[in-house]
Amino acid sequence: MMPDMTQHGKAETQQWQPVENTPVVMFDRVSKTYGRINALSGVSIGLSGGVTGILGMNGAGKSTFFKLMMGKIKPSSGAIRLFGTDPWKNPAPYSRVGFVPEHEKMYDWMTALDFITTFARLHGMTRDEASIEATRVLKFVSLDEVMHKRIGQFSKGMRQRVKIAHALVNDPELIVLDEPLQGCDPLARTTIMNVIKELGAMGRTVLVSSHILHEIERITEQIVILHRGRVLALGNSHAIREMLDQHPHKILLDCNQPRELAKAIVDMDEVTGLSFSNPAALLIETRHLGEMHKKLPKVIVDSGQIVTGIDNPDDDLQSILMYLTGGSA
Amino acid sequence: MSEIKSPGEPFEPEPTKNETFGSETPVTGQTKMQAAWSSDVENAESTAQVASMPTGQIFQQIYQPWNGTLNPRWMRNWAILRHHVLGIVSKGHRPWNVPTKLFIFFVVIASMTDAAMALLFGMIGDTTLYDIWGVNRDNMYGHVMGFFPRNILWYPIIAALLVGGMISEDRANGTSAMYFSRPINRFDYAAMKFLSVGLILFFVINGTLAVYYFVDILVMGKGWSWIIDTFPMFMATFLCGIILSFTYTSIGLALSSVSRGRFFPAIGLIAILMGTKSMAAIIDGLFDKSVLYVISPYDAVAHVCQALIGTEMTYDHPWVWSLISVVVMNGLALYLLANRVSSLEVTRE
Amino acid sequence: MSSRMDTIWSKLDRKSTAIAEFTMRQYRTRISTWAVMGASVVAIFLMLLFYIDAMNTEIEAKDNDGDSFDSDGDGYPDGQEWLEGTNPNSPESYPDWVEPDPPEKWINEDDIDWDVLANGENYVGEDDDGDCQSQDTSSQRDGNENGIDCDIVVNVDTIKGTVEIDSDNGVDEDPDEEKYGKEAGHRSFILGIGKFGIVFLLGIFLPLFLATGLIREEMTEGTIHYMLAKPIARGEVLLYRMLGYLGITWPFILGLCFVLALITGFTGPSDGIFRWADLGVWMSIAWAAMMVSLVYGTIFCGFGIIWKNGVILAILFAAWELGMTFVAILSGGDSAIRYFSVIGWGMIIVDAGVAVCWPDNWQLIEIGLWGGGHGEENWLGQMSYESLPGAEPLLAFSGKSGLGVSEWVAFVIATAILLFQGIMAWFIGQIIFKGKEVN
Amino acid sequence: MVGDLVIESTALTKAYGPHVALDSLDIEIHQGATGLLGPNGAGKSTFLKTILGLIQVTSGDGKVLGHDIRTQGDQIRQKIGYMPEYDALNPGMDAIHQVRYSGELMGMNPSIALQRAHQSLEYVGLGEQRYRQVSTFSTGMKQATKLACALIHDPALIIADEPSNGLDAFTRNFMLNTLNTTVKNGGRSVLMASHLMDDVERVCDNIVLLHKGKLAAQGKIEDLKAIDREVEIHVWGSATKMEETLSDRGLRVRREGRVMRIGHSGDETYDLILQTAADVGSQVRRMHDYEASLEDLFLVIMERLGHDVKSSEDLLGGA
Repeated sequence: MMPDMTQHGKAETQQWQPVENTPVVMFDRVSKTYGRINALSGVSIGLSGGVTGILGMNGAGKSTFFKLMMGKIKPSSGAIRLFGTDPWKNPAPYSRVGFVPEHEKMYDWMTALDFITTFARLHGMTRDEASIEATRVLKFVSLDEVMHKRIGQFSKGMRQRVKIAHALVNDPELIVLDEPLQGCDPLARTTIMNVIKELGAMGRTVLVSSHILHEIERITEQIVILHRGRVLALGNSHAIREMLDQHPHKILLDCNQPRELAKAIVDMDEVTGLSFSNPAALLIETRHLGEMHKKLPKVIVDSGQIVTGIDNPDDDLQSILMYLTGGSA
Repeated sequence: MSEIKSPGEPFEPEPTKNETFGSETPVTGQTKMQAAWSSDVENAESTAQVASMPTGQIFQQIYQPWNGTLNPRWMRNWAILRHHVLGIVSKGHRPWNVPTKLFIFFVVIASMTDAAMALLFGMIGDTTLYDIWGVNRDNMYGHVMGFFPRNILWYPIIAALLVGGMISEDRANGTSAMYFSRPINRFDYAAMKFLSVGLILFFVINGTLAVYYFVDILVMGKGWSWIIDTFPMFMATFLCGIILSFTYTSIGLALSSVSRGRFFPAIGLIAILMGTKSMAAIIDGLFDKSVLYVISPYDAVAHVCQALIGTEMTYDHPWVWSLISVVVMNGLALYLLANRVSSLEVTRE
Repeated sequence: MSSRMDTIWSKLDRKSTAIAEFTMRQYRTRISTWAVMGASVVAIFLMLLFYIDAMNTEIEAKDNDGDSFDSDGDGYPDGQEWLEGTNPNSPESYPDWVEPDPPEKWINEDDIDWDVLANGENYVGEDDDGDCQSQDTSSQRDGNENGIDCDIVVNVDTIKGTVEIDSDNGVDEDPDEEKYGKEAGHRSFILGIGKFGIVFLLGIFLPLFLATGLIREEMTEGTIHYMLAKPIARGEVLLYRMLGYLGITWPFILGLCFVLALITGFTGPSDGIFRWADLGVWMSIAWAAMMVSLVYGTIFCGFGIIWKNGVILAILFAAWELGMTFVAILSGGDSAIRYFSVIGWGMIIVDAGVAVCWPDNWQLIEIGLWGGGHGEENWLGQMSYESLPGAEPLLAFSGKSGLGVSEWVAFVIATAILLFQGIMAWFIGQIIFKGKEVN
Repeated sequence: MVGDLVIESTALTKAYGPHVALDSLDIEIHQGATGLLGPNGAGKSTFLKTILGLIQVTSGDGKVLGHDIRTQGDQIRQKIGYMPEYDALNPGMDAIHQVRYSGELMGMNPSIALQRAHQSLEYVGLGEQRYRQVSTFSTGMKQATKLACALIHDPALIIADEPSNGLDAFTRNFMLNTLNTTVKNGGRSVLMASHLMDDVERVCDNIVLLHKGKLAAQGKIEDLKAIDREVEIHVWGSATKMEETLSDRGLRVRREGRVMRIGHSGDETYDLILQTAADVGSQVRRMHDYEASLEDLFLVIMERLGHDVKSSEDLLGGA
């Protein structure tokens, strides 16, 4: 199902010109305190293009980050720019933004079409334009067949998709999704993840937050990790892992005779340590994961051992988060 | 094997780590207790405890069974009643908000002005003033049913504050699930909520009435003949207090059961009590007809009480109409309450 | 029309109508809206039943001057004997040249002459039963000493709204209670239900239930995020939400007043089939209720924005307004403190409307209180008259537009001040809303 | 083993007017941990309410812990600990009193309830925080408090509705471990409704899958999983070339981004893959036998029932 994100039926006033070289979202040393509590401290981020996952534990500052970005709350210090404009007390940049709030509550009494049409009109569209646009976005999230049903009758997954559709109605440059997968069953989850991926593929800037790390892994590799109000890391998740050099990378090989295999591997320059975690596995520690992986297949094949599994036990988001936050799960 | 570790610092590998790899789990069991339950509130200065355990478990969790017997139904109901009523005076039970507690305290004190005045003038020996404030038929009636300020500013507002969140808060917080997923049926739930509100109102209205009456007996040294004379009157007034608390409670709880918020029931109760009263007053003033007072809960109860206590009737229509009206109003309210409570959800959908 | 105008209009049309329409639909889906409106309709129609009943019940005629009584028992009522010149207290003295009248003929026989009343100023009453003219001396016939026999001097000050009655003895001394009571009852019902029922109770309870949560409920439920993430200023959101609120309440108030006007207009006492003059009063009541509900709505909505328990502020405010309502109604419009309230200005609108549509209202009240001039002198030497039925309620619910200006000017000033209050409330509300951190 | 059954139902049906919420369910849930799965609106909530004895069934029979759900709702609820999906705590109360009250509502004496409340809060990992108001709690602490409320009277069966909903990685882990301990160490049964298949897999041995009020599948997770063996590899660099080469060498390859699944044909498959990687110059970051996860199982079963990812009318069908 290909998206139809053409400008068909758009209000003329809604045309936007992309500003060159300005990040879509820019946080410059932004802090937010509630009383004694630092919700966000000194966050500096510039984001544009592609899907970015915002990760962090409960209370890490993800919601505060989004609220600041959407002008819901005022930063205690620092500057926020959305398309180069300050969003606090200024709704102008929102004509280029689509926001999917975390809250479960929706207007249950409206039909999906009505809901999106009404809120499309707040973008300055006329009634007719709005309903054309609403139909288009509902089609994009595959809800066009049920758009005349009341939202109250929808399942959670469908409600999330209505929320996403409503955020897409103005053909936004930036799409912000706060916990879009929460409470959805796997079917709806997969569908929504596909929608998000498609949006990213279309060149929009998409920000997604989630608690569930492997879901983010399935959508994107570009992540921002927030912890206790600070940005811990930003960029490609694998690259981030590579940069964490103080932790030796681990490669786990499953084989019948690990000691035999170890003899072949121990000669490689990159290996910093070998251990036998169980009788049928060999754990390699290295500080140069890429190099190691490049050479490894050949070494294994040459050694004549049968390796039935290769794993990097600490090269996933969970480990990154664990290492960065100093916690463990 | 544990140490204190500041959470902001980057993770440092423990020297003991390689040992832990000797066991069957590939991933280390570095654990953090505080981090698991760190709340959104206190973050800055909190420290984390790091414990290292080979199995990867957070800490030794041991399930502790309990082999007691559970008490029967009436004990469960008693728990609900205690929860609500004791919440007014002590912590650890239903958290009534501070304005409500303060207001109840204020009304209890203010309601005893008549007792205090009677005491004062009785002690001084000023018989004229004592006759104004002392126990008699009209003063008894006035203690329970007096309109200003008791039944415009005090009792209805206590009722409104009490019923405000009584059922609607269970709806909003989802705590109704806590009741109905336990062996408590809806009848018991509604009945205990009703009793709780009714009991607090009863303590305020009839408690102060009793103080008023018995202070007079004890301090003024009234004889048995006086007591025998006035006791039926006191009992009639006491009954009136019960009817009044019952009526306010049933209307208020019915409103509380239909809404989600705390404020609709409170405003609704005040609007019903004051709105019907002022409507009837307009009609009485314009056309000299008192019959519309039967729709005003306060006036209907007041009329019945005038008949019961035997004070002068201030309404023209027969008091039986008011009695019927009281019965009908309470019936309707209780029906609504029962109906709505039976539709409370266990899972919030 | 320039294209600039075009864009402003079309922008307004898109955003404002979208939110206003949305708000109205939201109200329509809530049971509480219908419950509040239904309850007000039921309450008002219940009162209407009493009104209709009163209009269809005959008021017992009273013989104010006591001349239907046959004191001497000669078969002739005192009035007839008085007129014919015989001694009503002597059984021997009776007018045998005429047939004795039935006593009913001497009840309500000297009525107040209505049409002249409408003209205001000095009114010369007519001695319908001739008991004034039949008095012997000129000083007896001209008690008020204005040189005219058997008349009544009525001094009317339309701006101050004062009426003074100085009557000769025996003129208009036995008015028709039925006629007066119906008229006064009708008017006081309209004023009572209009001022207290519609302008105050409806005007404050509709906003209390409907407007307090207008923004606050969205904030607590989190649905406000949909609206605030759009390119629209928060002040505009507030304004258009208010428009939606007015779109529900104003038609309701107008409809209710229209139906009431129709029913009372046909039921009330009148020479024709419909009381056209009342329409103006109903219009001013509806207008006052609309303005008042606008101001209260904006204020309560603002309270809801300021604090999550804004209803408490709203109730405190409502208590103040309740007090001001009593002051404004019961003082008859003499107190200045009512200018520091919303309802006081609403009452001025109604009173100005009454002064325009029923210019004879104060004369009617005074005449009713005077009631034919019978009564006792109290220890201060002032007369306390027995008033006619309906006069006192009418007095209680009537007021003066005050301000020391004519009624039209008062109407305009009151409307302008209410509008100003509403705009200020919106202005402050939107400043607070703008600076509000929405979590 | 009949004595082993915690919940059993035969032809259990519940209809709301024309809408059939539960359609003749024959369910057997054994001692231990069981996952209750199903798309949104499949009838899970109705099923939970039915086994709590809170709603009258239209027809059919059911027994929970040996008690009839039609008549013995009170006895059932005394033996069950229910942890609701949404917030079910009074925000103004301290956790300890909240839990004690929930015990009192079960019929425990206040003093015993307080003692047990301390025990169960300790068990769910709330240390000193138990004296704090619930309103200051994070989602994880609230969930833990709810679990403590459910555990206070040591129920034979714990019903947890979405216990890990809204939790982050750490707290989720703890919650799942706690549930696990309750089953393994405490010997209690857990019935857990969840959308997160990983969580179900970690705690439960058995699942019951509902769909549109009908029983779609039930049994041991192991038995239900597909046996189609594949090797999954994560490839960095030259993925396209790798894919082509592998296909050329006669292997079945499915690819999604840098993840490839290769049909398993004996141990030489691994060798062949590594050989290919060495030839092409790709890095094999990960390689392991691919087991269908519960999520795949879910999707497969749904697909068999005629549901496709992204097909909207089917999603509505459940609502």
